[in-house]
Amino acid sequence: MNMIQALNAAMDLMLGRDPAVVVLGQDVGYFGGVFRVTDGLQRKHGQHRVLDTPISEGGIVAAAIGMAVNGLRPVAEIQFADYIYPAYDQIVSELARLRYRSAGAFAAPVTIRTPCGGGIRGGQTHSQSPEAIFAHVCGIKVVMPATPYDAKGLLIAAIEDDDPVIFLEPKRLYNGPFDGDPNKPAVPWSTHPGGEVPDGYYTVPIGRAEIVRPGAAVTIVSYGTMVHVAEAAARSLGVDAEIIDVRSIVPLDVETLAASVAKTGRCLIAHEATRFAGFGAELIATIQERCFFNLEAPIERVAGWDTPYPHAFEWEYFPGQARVVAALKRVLEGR
Amino acid sequence: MNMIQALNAAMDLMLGRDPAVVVLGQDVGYFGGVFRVTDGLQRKHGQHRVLDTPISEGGIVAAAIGMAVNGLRPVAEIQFADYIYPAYDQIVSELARLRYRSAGAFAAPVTIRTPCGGGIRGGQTHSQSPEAIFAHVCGIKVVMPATPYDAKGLLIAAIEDDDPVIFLEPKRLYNGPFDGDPNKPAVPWSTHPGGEVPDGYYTVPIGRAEIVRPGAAVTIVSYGTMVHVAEAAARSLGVDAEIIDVRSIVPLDVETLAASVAKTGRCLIAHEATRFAGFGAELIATIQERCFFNLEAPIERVAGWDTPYPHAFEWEYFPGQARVVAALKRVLEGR
Amino acid sequence: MPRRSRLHVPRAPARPGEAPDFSYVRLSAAGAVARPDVGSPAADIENLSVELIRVLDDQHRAVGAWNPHLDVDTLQVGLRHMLLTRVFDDRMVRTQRQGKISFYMKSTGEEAVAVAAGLALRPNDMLFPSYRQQGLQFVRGARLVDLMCQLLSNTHDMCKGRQLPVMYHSVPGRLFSISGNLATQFPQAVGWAMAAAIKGEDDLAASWIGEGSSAEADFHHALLFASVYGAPVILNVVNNQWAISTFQGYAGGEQRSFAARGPAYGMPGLRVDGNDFLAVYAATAWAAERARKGAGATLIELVTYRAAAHSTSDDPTRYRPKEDYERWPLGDPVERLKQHLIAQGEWSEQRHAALSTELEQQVAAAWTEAASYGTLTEGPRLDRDLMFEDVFKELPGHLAEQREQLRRERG
Amino acid sequence: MPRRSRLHVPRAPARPGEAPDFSYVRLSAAGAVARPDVGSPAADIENLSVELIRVLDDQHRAVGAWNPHLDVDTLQVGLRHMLLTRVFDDRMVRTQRQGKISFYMKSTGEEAVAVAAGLALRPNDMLFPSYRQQGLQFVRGARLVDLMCQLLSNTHDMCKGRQLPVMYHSVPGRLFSISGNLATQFPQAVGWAMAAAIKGEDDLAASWIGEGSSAEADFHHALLFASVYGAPVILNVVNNQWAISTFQGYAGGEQRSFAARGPAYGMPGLRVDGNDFLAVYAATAWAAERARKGAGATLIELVTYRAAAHSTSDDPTRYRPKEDYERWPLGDPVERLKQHLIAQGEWSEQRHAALSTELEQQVAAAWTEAASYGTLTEGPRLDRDLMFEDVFKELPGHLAEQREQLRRERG
Ligand SMILES: Cc1ncc(C[n+]2csc(CCOP(=O)(O)OP(=O)(O)O)c2C)c(N)n1
Ligand SMILES: Cc1ncc(C[n+]2csc(CCOP(=O)(O)OP(=O)(O)O)c2C)c(N)n1
Ligand SMILES: [Mg+2]
Ligand SMILES: [Mg+2]
Repeated sequence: MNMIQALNAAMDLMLGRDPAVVVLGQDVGYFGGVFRVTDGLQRKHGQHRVLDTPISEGGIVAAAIGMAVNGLRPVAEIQFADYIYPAYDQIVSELARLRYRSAGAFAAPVTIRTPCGGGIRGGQTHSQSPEAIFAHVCGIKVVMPATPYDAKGLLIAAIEDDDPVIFLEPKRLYNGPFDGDPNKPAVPWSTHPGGEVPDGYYTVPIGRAEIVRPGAAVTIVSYGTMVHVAEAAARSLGVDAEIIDVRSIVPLDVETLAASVAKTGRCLIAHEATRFAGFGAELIATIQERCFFNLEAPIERVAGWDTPYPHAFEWEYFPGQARVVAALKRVLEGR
Repeated sequence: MNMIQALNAAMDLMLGRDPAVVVLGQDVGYFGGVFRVTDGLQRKHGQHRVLDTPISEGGIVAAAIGMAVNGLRPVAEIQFADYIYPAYDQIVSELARLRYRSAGAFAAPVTIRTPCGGGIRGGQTHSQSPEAIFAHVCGIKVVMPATPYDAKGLLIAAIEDDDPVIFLEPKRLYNGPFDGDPNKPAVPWSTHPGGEVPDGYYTVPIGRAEIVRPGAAVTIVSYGTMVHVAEAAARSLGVDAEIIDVRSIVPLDVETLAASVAKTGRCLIAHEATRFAGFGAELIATIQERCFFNLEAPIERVAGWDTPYPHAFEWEYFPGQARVVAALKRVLEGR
Repeated sequence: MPRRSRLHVPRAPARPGEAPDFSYVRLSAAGAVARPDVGSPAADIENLSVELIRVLDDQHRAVGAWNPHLDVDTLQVGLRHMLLTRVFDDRMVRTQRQGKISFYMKSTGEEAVAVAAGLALRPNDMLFPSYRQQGLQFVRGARLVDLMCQLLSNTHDMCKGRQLPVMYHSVPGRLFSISGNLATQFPQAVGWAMAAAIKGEDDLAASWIGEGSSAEADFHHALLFASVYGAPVILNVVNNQWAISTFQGYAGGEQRSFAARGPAYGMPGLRVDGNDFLAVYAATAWAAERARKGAGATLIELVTYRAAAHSTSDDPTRYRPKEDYERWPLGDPVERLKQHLIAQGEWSEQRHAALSTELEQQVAAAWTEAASYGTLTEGPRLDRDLMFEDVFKELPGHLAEQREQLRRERG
Repeated sequence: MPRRSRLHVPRAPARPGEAPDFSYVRLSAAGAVARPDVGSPAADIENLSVELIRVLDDQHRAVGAWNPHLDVDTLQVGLRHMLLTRVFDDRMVRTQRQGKISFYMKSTGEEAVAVAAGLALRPNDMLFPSYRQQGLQFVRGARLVDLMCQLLSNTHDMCKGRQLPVMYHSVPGRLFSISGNLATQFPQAVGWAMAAAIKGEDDLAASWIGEGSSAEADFHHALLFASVYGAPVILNVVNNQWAISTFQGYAGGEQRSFAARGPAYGMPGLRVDGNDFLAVYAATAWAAERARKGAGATLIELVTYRAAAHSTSDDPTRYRPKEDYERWPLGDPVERLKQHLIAQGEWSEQRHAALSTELEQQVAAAWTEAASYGTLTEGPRLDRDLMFEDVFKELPGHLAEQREQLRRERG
């Protein structure tokens, strides 16, 4: 099953299990979403459970908050993460703070799904990875799956979670794992263990990282598309890297990260988002606080350059294997 | 001169020097601003240079962008940094990217002034420090002065800058330096060298940190109100700290920071903003990348707790001297 | 600049030192506006967004088609809530001046907006107020002590010390948590109403924002979503002429009424005398009936005047004539309802004075109790561990650590 | 769910497999709508936001008060630009299908909206288009090769490879940089116009957004600021009935015209036949004259139809009847202007065919040149160092370092 189908299955299942679940967003209803993630859901569950909306991200999130306060569990889609900013105020000032400011009297269990990341020739407005600007906001959880298995399990967990969740979908992984090389033929999810998705209900708990590959020489901390790039890079370099998929950006599974770096003594962070003040900075800050005396080399970051995502330079911009390999070498040599 | 007067003087001077400068924002015109920062400017420069606006942060920034494209140099006030989020899309998607996406054909030299930080019993919606969510966005400069002298010089530099600048004003410093102790009587700026503000034109360059106090034992990196808290804490502990006021968050003066930490081998970051994925994380990440082999202890952060700013617990929340002292001790002992 | 600016700059009708001028307020005579069927298409009743719905005339009689024909009991209850609002507001500003609370916002002159609307709705209807409808709290049965404890951020504070004063909420009272961010509740109310419709329930939502706040994006989101989905919601714009120092012309009120935005989005817009208890009641009841019938949302503009300062941090003499309110053409809502009852022989100056005294005593007694639970500066204090709770439903690891750290570092 | 949902859900008039149905489009006869003085108060001319301003009648004659009485030259220039738009669009979609460019968006069926408005404005007026007014580029003298190089992100790309195809700009053409974020340019155009007014200059701004995009907050910001400051700006909503798969009812068009929002904010709203070159020209000229006279902004709704797919990533047969456009009651803008000229004896099918061929050859020749400067996959490529420039005016240290790092790590 690919990631689109896995996400679709999660919503289908939750719409069926819980009458409070509703799905809303631009083009998600009749059409089934520009990436087909909600395909067939309106036909099956009806126009009053799967709603097309105006092109108004702020309005969508605000309405979802109101619905949640009235007992529903809205799953709102923002068509691209690049278009989530008009909803930023409702997310930061309202969704994230409602439980706190009302001392628990009110809460809004809203899930906001949105495709993120580059690699699909989307240019600067269809490629962004805005996790850091949500990670800094207290009161919302932020997750990003790297496989169809995690996508389904995490989305069910997000919908069931009583706190709001920003659910970031690395769109380059929708149809298959991607190792960062755009010239190789695309690989379908059927070739990857993460593409095995059980029928029916299961959850992947929010707040737990996954050790994708155990290793001893260096820890690579990553999430989303970059997990696969990192795996390929480590493989090509033949290094015994421990590769961790963060999965849950908030809350962060610090224990898993710290235990790994304490063991390996070396650490590399890899994400697609721009580097400066990106989430990689928090990972470094936390890990050096916890593992300073274990560290044998500075922690490095491989990340998007500090520029918008440029259409023509997609593959110079995308932090591909070559850059991961170069950084890995530095981390292994201790500069 | 206090910081309010210094900021007022900068705008007054620029309105006088450059007919392209306009000031706009909620209550900034007839009334002179809720903090009186624009007091008298409309009377002196006229209703068409100093504009009251609707309560619409998104509209204010959008209009400022359009004005700037048409040759003006707008200085927009957002009444509190806590209310900047409705303008986030225009700032991130438009203001920050216009020059890049048009390959330099268009640009918008807009300055956005906004009071930030806590310590005035403002509760969660009048106390926020959102610098990190702007620092992560490529294409905008972000500055924060800690003295009236820097406030005037940096604001003139911001208005003259051909790139957009987010100008954050630590409102607790408006009327005097503040060392973090709310029980001590307030001290006016006339008692502080940073309160000496020259008449007339001068600039403080954007992109340069300032060594507020040279020292050898430890580097404290801070900005805004926390610079003064850090100074007091170091003094009370009797430690020979080198205290650096970052001043310019973007671009960051990495050389000054790295040179200091290379010398002292120890570093503490202090900011008011919430800790997780805050700007302190970037400071740590950068410094450990540059100074790893000089570091004798993990870099620590003293920051706001990862909660909204709670009205009743202002002084438990505010990262005051006691917390800076505790962290300094840890950093000095190497844990 | 090469030439003279052609920018239009709205002008406040009068600034300090000038004579008050309310000639810009378009009035209708009491009883003059027709009351259409609640099912009327929005396009057929656009006049309601231009005229001014009024019931109480200058002789304090209730006249015209909008007269809600309320029984004396309801009128007296309304008067009591309005007077309580005023007494409470006055007293709380005094406590603020004494340094006992950090901040306060009065609703003086606007009491009818909240109280009459509150009484016209059903208890199950969900209310999304701004910070200036404290009357709704009284209508929905809030205890004075509870409100005061919120203002004091003390050990009995419903918000556990986390919010500025006046940012109340009530689950049993179906009063949504008030936000410091303007207008955000407006589209949330629409979402709540959409959910009620999806669930097939009869309850509706109502929300209030200031005319200044209608400039925010969320005003547009609210009207649009309410219109598209025919949501059972009442969207109230309280046009009290001022947004801090900024005159309503800066929110677009110079060109057109705020009510007129309703028809543009396909819903009725009612322009109502907000100082006329009966008119506010009648308009709200009309909109509620319409919503419950499935005919969707209504926008109501309540024309009123912010008689007091914006908040305890504000000094209105800096930006408007001192005697402005005395010349306000729609009078005082408490006084007008009082005179209406007197005119009917159901009230008297004596009874009014007695009620005033009774309410003052009530408020004073409540204050004594509330202050005993702690103030910002004295008495018992909230457990600071509460600072870390409710960020998430369950305390995550990093917040548990920070709680410990605070204990360690601050003793 | 306990009961039946009472939520109203807008319904597209026809979905695949159903017969096209345009009975919802409210029409006026050509020439039927009066043309008021450009100085008329907005409140007096609200009818313009409900009726449909049309000039070309079924016999291809120009009739009524809105007839702009254009000379044959202007009409022929307009036809040429429209036809060029169509030829260019068709060809670019073919190149996209061949994998030469990554993405494209046609404006088929909407050519008059851009071309007629562009011609009605002065060269100094500043234009803030969305991605679907390529006609403005032609009117303002863009070279085909330059547009194509942008589409190709090649070495001559005006955007230096940084933008998706169709996100053009032109400083000499006074065409603002097109944004991928919907509606953001609408209030920016207002700010530009405010600056023109502040500077005492006569130039005005015009902007275009889709009807779907009018749901964004920036629509509200634009109307509000334009109204408050009387900004010299023309705000155009291109109602082409669809926003990707979503019918215009979801943007509020089910209840009321988009033009009707204008009067609500205190400015005229004109509802115009967007496929009628003469009507678009006349309405734009009217609004421009009004703005230049100092009477402020106008909202224009252009009623048209998106004849093609949303973009090359879209397949409209999934959500609307295949033959929808054939039944569209306002016909085809190119065909209608062509027949108007033919009816006057100033054009013929032969001349039209010849023009078509000429334009196709022009486009083909331009393509050959443009492709010689590189495509996404072949030929010369932009210097990747450009990736780091223009983030700021001067390259800051950290970007200089990153540029070096890229050189080191990628050779
Ligand atoms: C988003 C946002 N912007 C600005 C403010 C600051 N502010 C608080 S109240 C106020 C005036 C509101 O005026 P109005 O909406 O008319 O309500 P009123 O105070 O008259 O009841 C302003 C600007 C805020 N709280 N939130
Ligand atoms: C802020 C934002 N949200 C969503 C999108 C995705 N998107 C691109 S075009 C489009 C439809 C726009 O429809 P409309 O405004 O009617 O213009 P049309 O395409 O019909 O010309 C959408 C939803 C976007 N580009 N920006
Ligand atoms: Mg007001
Ligand atoms: Mg459209």
